[in-house]
Amino acid sequence: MIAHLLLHLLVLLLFAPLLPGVIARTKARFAGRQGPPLLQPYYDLLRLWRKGFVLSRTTTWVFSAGPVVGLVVPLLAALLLPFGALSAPLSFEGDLILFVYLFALARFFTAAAALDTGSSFEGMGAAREVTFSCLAEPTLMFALLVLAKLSGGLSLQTLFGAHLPAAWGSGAGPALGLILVCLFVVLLVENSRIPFDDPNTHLELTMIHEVMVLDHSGPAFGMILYGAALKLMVLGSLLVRLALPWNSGFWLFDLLIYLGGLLLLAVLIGVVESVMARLRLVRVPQVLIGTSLVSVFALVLVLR
Amino acid sequence: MLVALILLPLLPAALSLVLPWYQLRSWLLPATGAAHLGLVLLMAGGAPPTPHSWIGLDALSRLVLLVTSLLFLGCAFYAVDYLAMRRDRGNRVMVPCLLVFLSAMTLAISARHLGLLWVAVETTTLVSAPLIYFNRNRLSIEATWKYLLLCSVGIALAMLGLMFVGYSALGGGAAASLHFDWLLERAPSLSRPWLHAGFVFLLVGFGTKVGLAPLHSWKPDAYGEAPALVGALLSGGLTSVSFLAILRAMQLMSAAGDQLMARQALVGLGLLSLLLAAVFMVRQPDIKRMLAYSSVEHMGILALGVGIGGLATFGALLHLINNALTKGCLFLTAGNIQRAFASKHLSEVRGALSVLPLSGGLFLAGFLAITGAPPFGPFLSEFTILRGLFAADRPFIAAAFLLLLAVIFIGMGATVLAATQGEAGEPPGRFKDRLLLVAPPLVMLLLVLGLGLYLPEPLRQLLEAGAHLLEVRS
Amino acid sequence: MSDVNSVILLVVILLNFFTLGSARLVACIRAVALQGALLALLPVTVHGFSGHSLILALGAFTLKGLFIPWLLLRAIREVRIRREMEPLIGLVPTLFLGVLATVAAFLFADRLPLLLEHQEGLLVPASLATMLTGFLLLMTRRKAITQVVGYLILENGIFVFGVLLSTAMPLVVEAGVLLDLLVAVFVMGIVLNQINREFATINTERLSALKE
Amino acid sequence: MGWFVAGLLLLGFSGVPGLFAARAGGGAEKLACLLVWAGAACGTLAVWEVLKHGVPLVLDLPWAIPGGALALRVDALAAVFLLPLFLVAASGALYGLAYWPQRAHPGNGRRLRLFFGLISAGVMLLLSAANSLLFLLAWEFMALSGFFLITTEEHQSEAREAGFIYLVATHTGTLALFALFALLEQAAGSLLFPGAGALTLKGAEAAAIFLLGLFGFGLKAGLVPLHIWLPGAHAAAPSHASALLSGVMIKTGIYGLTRLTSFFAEIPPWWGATLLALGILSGILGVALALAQHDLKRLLAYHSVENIGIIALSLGMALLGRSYGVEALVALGLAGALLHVVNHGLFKSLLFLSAGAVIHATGTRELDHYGGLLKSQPWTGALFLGGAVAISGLPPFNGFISEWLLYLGAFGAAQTEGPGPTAALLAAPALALIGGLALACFVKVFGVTFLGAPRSEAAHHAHEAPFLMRAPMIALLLACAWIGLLPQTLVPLLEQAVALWSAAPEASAGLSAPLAPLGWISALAWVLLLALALGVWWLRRRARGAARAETWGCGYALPSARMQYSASSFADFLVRLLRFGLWSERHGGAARGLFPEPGQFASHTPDLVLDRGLRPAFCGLAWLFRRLRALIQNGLSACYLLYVALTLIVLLLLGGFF
Repeated sequence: MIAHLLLHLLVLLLFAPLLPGVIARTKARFAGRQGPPLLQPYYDLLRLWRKGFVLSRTTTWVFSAGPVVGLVVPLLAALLLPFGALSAPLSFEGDLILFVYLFALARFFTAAAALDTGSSFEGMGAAREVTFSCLAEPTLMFALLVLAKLSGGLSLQTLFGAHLPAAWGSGAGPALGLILVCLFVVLLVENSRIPFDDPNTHLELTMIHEVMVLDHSGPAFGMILYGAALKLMVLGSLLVRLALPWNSGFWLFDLLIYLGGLLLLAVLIGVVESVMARLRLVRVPQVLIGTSLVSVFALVLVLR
Repeated sequence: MLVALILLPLLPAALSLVLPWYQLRSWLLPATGAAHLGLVLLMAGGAPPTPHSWIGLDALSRLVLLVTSLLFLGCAFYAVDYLAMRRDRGNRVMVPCLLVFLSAMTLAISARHLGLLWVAVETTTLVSAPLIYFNRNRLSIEATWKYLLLCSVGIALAMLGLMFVGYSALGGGAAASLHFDWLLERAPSLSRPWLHAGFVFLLVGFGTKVGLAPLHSWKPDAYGEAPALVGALLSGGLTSVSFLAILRAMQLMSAAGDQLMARQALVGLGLLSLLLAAVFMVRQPDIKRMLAYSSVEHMGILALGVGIGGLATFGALLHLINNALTKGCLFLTAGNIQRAFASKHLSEVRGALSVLPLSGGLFLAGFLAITGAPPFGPFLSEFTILRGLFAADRPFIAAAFLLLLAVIFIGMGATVLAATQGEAGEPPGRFKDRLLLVAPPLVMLLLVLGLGLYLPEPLRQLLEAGAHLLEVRS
Repeated sequence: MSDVNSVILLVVILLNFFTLGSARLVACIRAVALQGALLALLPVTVHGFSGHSLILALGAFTLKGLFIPWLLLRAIREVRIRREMEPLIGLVPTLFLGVLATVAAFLFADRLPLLLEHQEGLLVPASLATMLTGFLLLMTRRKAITQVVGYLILENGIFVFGVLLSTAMPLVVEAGVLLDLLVAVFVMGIVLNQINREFATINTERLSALKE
Repeated sequence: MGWFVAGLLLLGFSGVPGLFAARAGGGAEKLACLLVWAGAACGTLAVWEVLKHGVPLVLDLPWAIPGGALALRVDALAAVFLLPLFLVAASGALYGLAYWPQRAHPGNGRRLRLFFGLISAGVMLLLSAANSLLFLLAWEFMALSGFFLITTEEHQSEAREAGFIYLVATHTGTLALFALFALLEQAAGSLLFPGAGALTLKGAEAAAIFLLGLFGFGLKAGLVPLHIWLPGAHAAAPSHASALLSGVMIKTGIYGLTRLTSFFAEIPPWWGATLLALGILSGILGVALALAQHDLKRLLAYHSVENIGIIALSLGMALLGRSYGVEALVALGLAGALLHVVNHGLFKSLLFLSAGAVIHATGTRELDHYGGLLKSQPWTGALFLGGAVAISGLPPFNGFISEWLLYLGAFGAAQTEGPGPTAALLAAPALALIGGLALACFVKVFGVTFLGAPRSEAAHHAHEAPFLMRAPMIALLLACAWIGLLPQTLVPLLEQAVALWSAAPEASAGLSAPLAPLGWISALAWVLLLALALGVWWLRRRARGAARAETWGCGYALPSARMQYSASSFADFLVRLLRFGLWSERHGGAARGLFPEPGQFASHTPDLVLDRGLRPAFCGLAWLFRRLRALIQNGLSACYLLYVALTLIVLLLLGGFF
């Protein structure tokens, strides 16, 4: 039990920073550049760890709460989540709600921390963040409803259980395909990737997530980067499990399938970021509402 | 005994004409009122009227008598301080008129003979005219004129109605009479067309005096221009008395066995009165005229209750008490407010609560009471009428009833709150609450509150008996 | 004697039309006085000579025929008005309505079953017609004093009906009628004088300050 | 029962001694507070008795008015509503000592305390009444005291208007209740409340009763579109009064609906569907309107509308469960509703009290005049943050627990096979949207009020609230945390209430299974709390002595406090998205040309129903009435006589003559 829990976290902690690296490399390759080494994120984290702080005069303790929550929440959420075919260490009926709401908590504190600096740019970023995510949440709920309907359970463990291959085969296949797309969109929004947000733009006015963390420095900033990577991996594993739902009886194969899936996902994101332009801000809500309509359609398909 | 009760006020009335002392003359009123109420209470448990007597008290008349006597006593005490303030107008007319008014009302209540009843009601009109004319200015003369004109026409119609009823009894050549008991006995054999026509004329005639819409037109003018205590007496006492007259006609009809027509007429007039009151109370800028329309409304509720019958009749009789006392409280306090602001118009009246904490508070509480807010009495009676409506399976009438009550509440509330709450500018007059100007309305309101929380057994029996009198069919 | 009654009543109805049609106040009052005097005969003509009917006749005559007209004429003299100015609706329409009212009265009277002894008489329709005329006058005239006249005619109508009952229900009717007349006119006389003093006119149009 | 009655009397008369005390105050206010505490304590004892033995307290005495009887029943269902009442009343009374001292308010302090006690007693009586007349009596006691609480500052026209609208609304609702109880008497045979499930009534009568209840109780609860009175009233009343109104009083509407629906043996599906739809509507519209406000207390008031919507939504789920016989849905829906009633009572009063502390310190309700208060008011800020997290339904506080129950119900509904309560699964996405918007709104409020730099002089000179005001808030926050961290402790209460409502002892079985994971949740909540505390503590320690600099202004040379994101600008994006439902008014803000003139921008969001619907309608009606009046009562006596004649003729015609 405890060992299982520790292993789970270990996989998460060790593997997560690789994904941004992969994405960056993919984009570089598309641009015909050499690109940073795959392990660059690890180096960044180490350097930030050693750095000192510079704090704004206006900030209070809320400012430092942001990064902490951003780091703690993905860790807790990951405990409820099966990594591919590897079962989750903690699982109970209704944990999927807790899963969703933990990330909401993270959002609350990140936005609050941004407002704490009193900078108009960070306020702007916070406003956009909360706006887009409260548009993304219904989509997530509809997707979860579909999965719950198919699995007959209320825990992530059962939702992403062994019944999925059969489900793909059955009449519910199209619905699963639809929510796969929806979840991918949610993933992009939640992790502030192109086409919804550009993680490495240099114009504050166009930023969403990046602008919120402008004033963080040193270990705090490191926590934020690390938290972002963890979040990417945690949300990503939903997609991976949904796309590659096979259980080979042996745990090592399962792990490999899962990690490979994650890497594929990272590459996919990289591709998307390279081939797509960033949406205009006013378009973003329309896209999100569109996706939630798609998910509604998926739900109807299942209920029918 | 009853004769004594009727004649009782006449003696001090005569006395007041010769007494030279102003204050003493005013004090005759509460003295008489107290004696009157005492006698009434003594006779509370008296025997039912002996048949073919000219006067007597049955349950209904006991009820109305009790209410009227109570109300008069309250107004009499109020009058002492009021007249002390209005020495310019004098009380040589006011006091005797009030006393004769009391005597006439008592006679009308206890009359067992329709002709006598009619004469008494006519007398009340006669003696109340000078009371309305108390202020002796253009407006009061106009109000008095309209009051007299409409009420005299009404009373004339009632006369004709009486004659029709009498004629309906003429068949068979036997000497007919207008003795009520005699008519009740002969009721089934009365000639229908004459009886119906008579009822219609009586209803319209006495209805004018009750002030049911659309016969109410004199009411806002008279109540608005008359002194507050006269308004209280008219809206609480006189209307009840004239309503009793209508109830008599109603009794006759139900004794004759065809009360359906009578009931429909009453329900129709009642709803019409409610509707009209609603129309006239929204944004009504004059507090006393607003009270007048509220009186129209509650007469409508009484008519509605009696018209529906059953439990509603009981509720209506209970409402008669509640309405009289609450209206008394409202009119007296409105009078105080008018005195303090030297106006009864919203443009001048503001923040009465801060200028007259007691009168303003009582006015506000009275408003809540009259609009049927628990725990006051009217809530109980109106709720009982509503139960009666549903028990009689008249849901649509009930819906209309509630809707109109809501509209009336909104209209009345806007006016009352504007008058009582908020910042008063500099108090215009030096008028302050005085004991005798505040105690009577306070006591009335407490009575209403008590009636809302506790209905004494004897009173309940009285109401039951009264309702039974109206329900009886031979 | 029924023909006598009929004659009297016909005259009464004609007088109704006259009052409705005439624009001169004095004439109206005279007409009412005449009407009252005629009606005073009715008790005798209907019920024959008896102390009771005589008293009734006498009282009615003195009141309706003499006292009240005198009172009204005095009031007019004080106020110095002669003509009924602009009635609310013209005289001709008023007359027309008067005819309608009379017809209606007759129709209504037919619906009321009369006793044998009253079958052929005109009493009931005449009384109703007179009453409605009084109402019409009240509703179509502006001057307070004309309204008093109208009220008097209303009373006359009721008196006519009262005659029917005067034997069956002695005392009540008379008391009623007399008191009624007394009250109304007496009080109205006072009020008229007051109005006159306050407004220097008894045009009730001025008595319309109280609205809504 | 003795304890209960004692509590009732103590609460009711708590303000009376003050009436005889000097205007300058003296000990009277402390005495009043003491009495409220004693009353609350007695009441809590009585409720504890009920919950311990699981049998309701009963009092039956004759009452000499037609149809009346002094019948009191204190059962688990009432207990759920009573407990927050006691806590909020007690803390409000204590808070009032510092917030509304008699010395500072000689004019209205005594009145405020009198009606504060009266309304508490009224709610207490109402929740225990088992007779229609007694219920109506208590109802009106509560309503009228509420009116006087709202018009405490009657010298302000704003308070007067709010009071009038409230009075009209509540009285209209009361009239609907008159009809409701009269009909109920016809159905049940007496004015005594029928037992749970004892009323086998179908068809039009049942529908009429339900609709009347929905209207009358919905008006009190503030369901959209009946919420008209709520924002103004909560904004106008003193903060601890608002806490009582919003935290406790409006719940009596929910109580009424719950009690009423418990009478019926079978329930048509459309009842639940209607309530569900209204709940979703209120939830979304309420939070959207809240987002658009920049008056602190109006904003909180609209959040009451939102939370009432959530409660109604879950009640609708429970009703659907009953009409389709799905025990789990009944249990989860009702448990969620009741728990959310308690939760909202706690965190909404916490929020109102801390908002009062802010207003007390700055003297304004305008959000855009605040800023950076967390430095001057560390306690108030932290407490408000707790309340904000709780009301946004986030772990580890109580809001999450009730919403969790609702989600379970909705997902369960999605999994039921065949023609079942599929409508209930709409609750899940609706809740998600509401939650997201609420989160956005409270990030805005907390951020704009307590974070960043002060935007006004008042905010510069703000001071921390005195201990007397902090202590009640702390108590309320602890209660919130308690439910959030130890939710299992409430399971027995909920089970009793559910069993009572659905008139089936085994119904609570439908609850025990789904509630099992609460242990896990509480464990995770603890872990989360500890991890966060540890992390923040470590980070602060690590950052000790860090270099302090200006906020990075992205290259702009002199940033000023007025350049911060204001409440309006924060919400602007969402408000524009919700334009179709809000119809906000926007003035100015457009900059033209290369060198634009100094410009103004103002956005204002009036209430959809009140300001855009009812007011114009009533004005039109009033105009019509005036015209009619001038026509009818035109002062011509001849015309009046015409009315008499017409009446006579019409009656004769109807009488069959002619």
